[in-house]
Amino acid sequence: MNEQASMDIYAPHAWRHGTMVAGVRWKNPVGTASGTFQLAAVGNFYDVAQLGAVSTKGVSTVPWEGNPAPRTAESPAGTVNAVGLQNPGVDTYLVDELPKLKALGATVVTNVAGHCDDDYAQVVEKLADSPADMLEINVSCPNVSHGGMSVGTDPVALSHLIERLRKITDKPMVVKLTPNVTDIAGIARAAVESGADCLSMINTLVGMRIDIRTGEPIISNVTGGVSGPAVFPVGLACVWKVRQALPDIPIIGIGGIDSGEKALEYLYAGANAVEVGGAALVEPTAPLRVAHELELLLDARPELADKLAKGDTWR
Amino acid sequence: MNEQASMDIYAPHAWRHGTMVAGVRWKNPVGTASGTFQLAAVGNFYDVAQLGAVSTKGVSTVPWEGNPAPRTAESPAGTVNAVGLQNPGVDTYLVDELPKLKALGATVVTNVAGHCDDDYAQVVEKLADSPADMLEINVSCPNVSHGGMSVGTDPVALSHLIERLRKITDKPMVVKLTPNVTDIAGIARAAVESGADCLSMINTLVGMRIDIRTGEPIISNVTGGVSGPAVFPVGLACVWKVRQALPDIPIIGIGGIDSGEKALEYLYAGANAVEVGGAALVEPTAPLRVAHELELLLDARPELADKLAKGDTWR
Amino acid sequence: MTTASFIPTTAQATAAGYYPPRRTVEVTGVRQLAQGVFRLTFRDAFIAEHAKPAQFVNLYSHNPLHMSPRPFGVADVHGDEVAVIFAVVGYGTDEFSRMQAGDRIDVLGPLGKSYDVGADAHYVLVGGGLGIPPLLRAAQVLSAREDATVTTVFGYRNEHFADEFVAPFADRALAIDESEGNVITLLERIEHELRTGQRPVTILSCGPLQMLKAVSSWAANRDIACQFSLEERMGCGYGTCVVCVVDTVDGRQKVCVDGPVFTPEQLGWTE
Amino acid sequence: MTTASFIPTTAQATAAGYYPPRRTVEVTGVRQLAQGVFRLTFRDAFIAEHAKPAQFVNLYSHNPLHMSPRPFGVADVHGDEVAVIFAVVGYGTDEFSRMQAGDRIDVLGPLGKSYDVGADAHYVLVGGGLGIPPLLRAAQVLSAREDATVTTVFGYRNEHFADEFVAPFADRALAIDESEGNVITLLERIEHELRTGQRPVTILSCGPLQMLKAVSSWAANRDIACQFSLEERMGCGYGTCVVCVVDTVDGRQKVCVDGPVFTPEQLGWTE
Ligand SMILES: Cc1cc2nc3c(=O)[nH]c(=O)nc-3n(C[C@H](O)[C@H](O)[C@H](O)COP(=O)(O)OP(=O)(O)OC[C@H]3O[C@@H](n4cnc5c(N)ncnc54)[C@H](O)[C@@H]3O)c2cc1C
Ligand SMILES: Cc1cc2nc3c(=O)[nH]c(=O)nc-3n(C[C@H](O)[C@H](O)[C@H](O)COP(=O)(O)OP(=O)(O)OC[C@H]3O[C@@H](n4cnc5c(N)ncnc54)[C@H](O)[C@@H]3O)c2cc1C
Ligand SMILES: Cc1cc2nc3c(=O)[nH]c(=O)nc-3n(C[C@H](O)[C@H](O)[C@H](O)COP(=O)(O)O)c2cc1C
Ligand SMILES: Cc1cc2nc3c(=O)[nH]c(=O)nc-3n(C[C@H](O)[C@H](O)[C@H](O)COP(=O)(O)O)c2cc1C
Ligand code: FES
Ligand code: FES
Repeated sequence: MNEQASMDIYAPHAWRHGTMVAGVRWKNPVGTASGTFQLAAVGNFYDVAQLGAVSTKGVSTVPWEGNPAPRTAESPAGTVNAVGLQNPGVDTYLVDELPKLKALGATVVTNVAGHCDDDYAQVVEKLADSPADMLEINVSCPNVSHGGMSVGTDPVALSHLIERLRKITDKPMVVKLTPNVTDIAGIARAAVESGADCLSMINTLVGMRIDIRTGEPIISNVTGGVSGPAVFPVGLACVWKVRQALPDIPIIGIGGIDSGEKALEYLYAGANAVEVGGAALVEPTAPLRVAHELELLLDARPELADKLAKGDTWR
Repeated sequence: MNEQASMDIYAPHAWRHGTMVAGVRWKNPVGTASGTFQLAAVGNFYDVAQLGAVSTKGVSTVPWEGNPAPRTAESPAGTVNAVGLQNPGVDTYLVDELPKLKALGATVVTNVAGHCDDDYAQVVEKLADSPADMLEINVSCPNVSHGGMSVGTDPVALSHLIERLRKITDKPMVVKLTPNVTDIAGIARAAVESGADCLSMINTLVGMRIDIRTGEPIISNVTGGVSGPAVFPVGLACVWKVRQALPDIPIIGIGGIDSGEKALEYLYAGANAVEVGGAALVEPTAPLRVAHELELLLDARPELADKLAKGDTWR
Repeated sequence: MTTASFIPTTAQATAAGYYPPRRTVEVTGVRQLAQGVFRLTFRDAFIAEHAKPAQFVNLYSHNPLHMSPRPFGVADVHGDEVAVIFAVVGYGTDEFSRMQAGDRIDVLGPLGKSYDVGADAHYVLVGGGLGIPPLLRAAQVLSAREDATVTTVFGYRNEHFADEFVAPFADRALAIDESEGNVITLLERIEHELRTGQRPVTILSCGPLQMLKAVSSWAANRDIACQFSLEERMGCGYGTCVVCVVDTVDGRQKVCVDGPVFTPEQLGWTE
Repeated sequence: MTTASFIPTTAQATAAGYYPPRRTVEVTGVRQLAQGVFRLTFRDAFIAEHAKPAQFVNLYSHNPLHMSPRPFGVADVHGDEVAVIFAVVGYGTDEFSRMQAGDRIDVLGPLGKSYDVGADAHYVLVGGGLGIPPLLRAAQVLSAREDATVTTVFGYRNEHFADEFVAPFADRALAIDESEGNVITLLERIEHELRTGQRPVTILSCGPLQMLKAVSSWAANRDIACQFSLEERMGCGYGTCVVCVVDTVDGRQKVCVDGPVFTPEQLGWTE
């Protein structure tokens, strides 16, 4: 077989199928997933403004140093990571990453991390007047106000947090859900009823690896988050279940997406848009490739493309 | 590279490293996972009594017809299945599968399914005097006594069920945990405190696939259970967490095992034994291969092998 | 790392009285028969010797992301070479279509129950599209028999990809494509001969469900016995996972070991 | 199925002013150098032209179960061929060791920061085990310079797998194995010359952490400048995932883009 003609992803491109996500127009339905995108790194590989949106690394009130190394282990068709949300803090973000991204013309989803409710509130306050297009609240961080469990596992704690954040900002607020819960639809409902404009899912699954040469866990934090193709069917089921429970809430589908076909499955499950995470770690241009592949698939599905452009979803 | 010498797995074999699981001696630490083993099928491929144990397909009070086809979809490094626990019922099992397995010399873990607490109780009653070596209570079935959710997701409902079953039988009772919960250690504790002798984990993760040609779910039940290498790091983390919370309870590790190395990771995480599921669907002799591979790895780890033989665990 | 291989061989298995395991065999050729339709041959003496009509083999992708079995009816056998004929519909069939002689492929089988061809009869082999391959094997097996007459009735979408293979084995080979009609069109044409022939008629059929049902009802109205080979998504292909079910009058049965051959009576297709 | 490929080429990327993407290149040879140690060469003009000492490349397994990058220091460059030298320690290195000329492999790079070799100096390249390969590239680059003297100080466990490669590039090449001592043994032997030489001495080092710390303390006591190339498990290798951190006096930094080269001052290794 001959190799296929390689299309030029660097050429200026007029995207044919945009999507509306909680009132924000994305050029196309493909963004990057938080924690797998930093402009200083990805910007070397392609024009990041070509993406539907970029979700940036979780920012906290002050710089966080995260977990000690090693932070990563390979797992079948995926990886287990425990970065511990290392980031330079929201103040640096506001003068560095965010203005640069906006100057390039990117649609920016700013991911917010916190170890207690006050943390989240302080970060959101600082972001309220920023040029960020959307805020994405990562409620999977271990939370001290909540006994070390993440707020994203408890509908009551989550409502409390989201209500508080809702009062601080009018920006479209995405709540990013963890799949490590008994009833994701119940958590989703709590988020929406307390003011979320949009939901994104899934964050990583809890997992680990052991080095059989030593008998000890590979990553310093022992457990970490599983991402990559392995989690794809789990993310898809989460989106499906939440879409069934909440027909109207905008949803960003995440988890294991590495092709236009997989992105399309999320759209058919009821997502308005998707984000590519782990795939970009091993193939820097993966998100842009996925966006182009999806565009061809949407060309052949005008009904779906129309719905997305209007802010509607397949289900 | 030359192919490696193929050892004869059919030759009579004196296993060098047995394990004790809740007082029951397994010839080696490798069993089959429930739902992936039926004697009438697997018995054609090798002597099933060579395994540490066989966990048979979940049996219910009366025959269950399960879900309509299609019941399976492929997912990255795994599959999504929704059999719906089709089985011929416990009465047939007691005169067919079980006596045949015992006649062959197999150690049998009888997996029990139920749609309400009474179901479980009736099956366990019928099995109480049977030659089954262990009973494995699959608490992941959708349960009508519990509003359609499985009992395995609610510590209170679970305690109630296990206490009731404990009164019916003195057989070693394994409770098989689902990973689709917020706090598996809490569920584990509830099972142990209400009388479980042993825990097995994990059952499948909830997942799905969509056919992009139709936009519709591939399997009739929409969602199903993900198994295979993809779930390996998740199962391992569950065993680790439960072992940390409950240092003394015997644990059977399950999920994504397709090699001696992966089995060994579960033993290092604190399992007493393991079961091989999905791998056997695509390679009928996989469980026996894994048992042999693990034996060589244990030869090189006498300390671990000793602990297992005594009913202790690495952690 | 493990230093010994515990993946058994067919020779070891059969010597010990067991069924051959999943094994890696040599692809001896891949040929395109029509747009998107390929014939792949591989060398496996056990399958070649034992494959009965409607029995199938599992082929497996080399890509471990795509673990599930891909079942294909055995289409024909020459010496120790086995042929399957398939349409490219997804990942696995695309991969197989790109293979070349000398490549390796993993197989399991032969699997499933055969058509019952024990009787002295006029066998009418009614196949549609990619349901045709198992009927080729049926024709091949029956052609060796004195007591059987074979008529083949094949319906294609367009290209007649299998006619060349059945020609040597059929007493009479009919084929049609969508531009002209379907297998029922052909059955109508030979109805008179079927009624008046000396041997009792048995239809062996395989193809899309809609076609099978049409054949079933056509045959029922004429009191002709039928056997249908079905398809269903499979988890194992050898009877252990209960994933591949079809609804029968005796409840949900496994296509892989209770079938793939079922009678209209079993399926409750009798009107 | 998608009908066009959106995997870009190096030519497209560089024409547009971007860094080359992950790409598939040709393996030109694999040679065993010692028990468990291999040298693999591949053809990639971009890396060949741009790889500076201590920069590394990500290689990727063909097996999609093993997705993570495998980083290796560029060992040397000839024309458009790039060599890496590695020990077989796990899945990926085992796979790479079995490759042959003509096979394809996926690469990304060159990645990371280089040793600073801007100064007119006597460079002492101190390498241990599989820390030696990046120093080969350093010797190769420095050998082209008039203003640099190169002494190599290599410590092996047993077989001297890299001596043949460094010979053409070093003014003086010393090597030792565990039966005789370690790199400190060699440094002690040449200490006098280092002190009395005309050019200022800079140590470039790479190897096991324990060795680096020993070299650091040896050099600190003698006021010799050092640069260390570190290793850490990587998620991306190009700075986007913050997985590959090392503790520095300025906090946790990324080995892949802030390093792999760090000074003892940065690492707080100054006593
Ligand atoms: C008993 C039996 C005999 C068959 N004989 C033939 C034959 O001779 N020639 C032929 O072209 N096809 C045959 N099929 C159908 C063939 O198995 C599928 O077309 C093939 O598995 C598709 O694989 P894929 O990887 O290309 O598709 P993918 O969509 O990538 O496959 C994903 C999974 O779904 C399964 N799957 C997808 N479509 C089907 C289907 N229609 N039936 C069953 N499983 C499916 C695959 O086996 C695989 O497990 C037969 C099926 C059965 C059950
Ligand atoms: C900047 C840099 C340069 C390197 N240069 C060389 C070199 O020139 N020669 C050489 O032999 N080795 C080098 N290494 C180490 C080399 O990357 C690992 O030995 C290799 O990745 C192991 O891969 P594997 O698939 O065989 O092991 P596996 O255990 O199967 O790998 C699983 C995962 O863990 C990672 N991993 C395992 N061990 C290491 C390790 N020691 N360091 C980093 N990641 C690891 C792998 O990259 C992979 O992502 C370098 C490492 C770094 C960070
Ligand atoms: C290295 C790494 C870091 C991550 N950091 C964050 C983060 O800061 N905030 C967040 O909400 N999600 C974070 N995630 C989760 C991803 O955004 C995404 O939800 C998850 O990886 C599943 O998608 P994938 O399978 O495409 O990777 C991180 C994931 C990875 C792999
Ligand atoms: C087809 C299929 C059927 C299953 N049926 C049962 C069952 O009846 N009872 C049960 O407890 N677990 C059942 N399981 C779950 C497995 O026993 C096992 O817990 C799970 O598949 C994870 O292991 P694996 O990754 O090795 O497959 C089933 C799994 C599969 C794939
Ligand atoms: S496919 Fe497993 S029982 Fe039929
Ligand atoms: S490996 Fe990803 S930032 Fe270094």
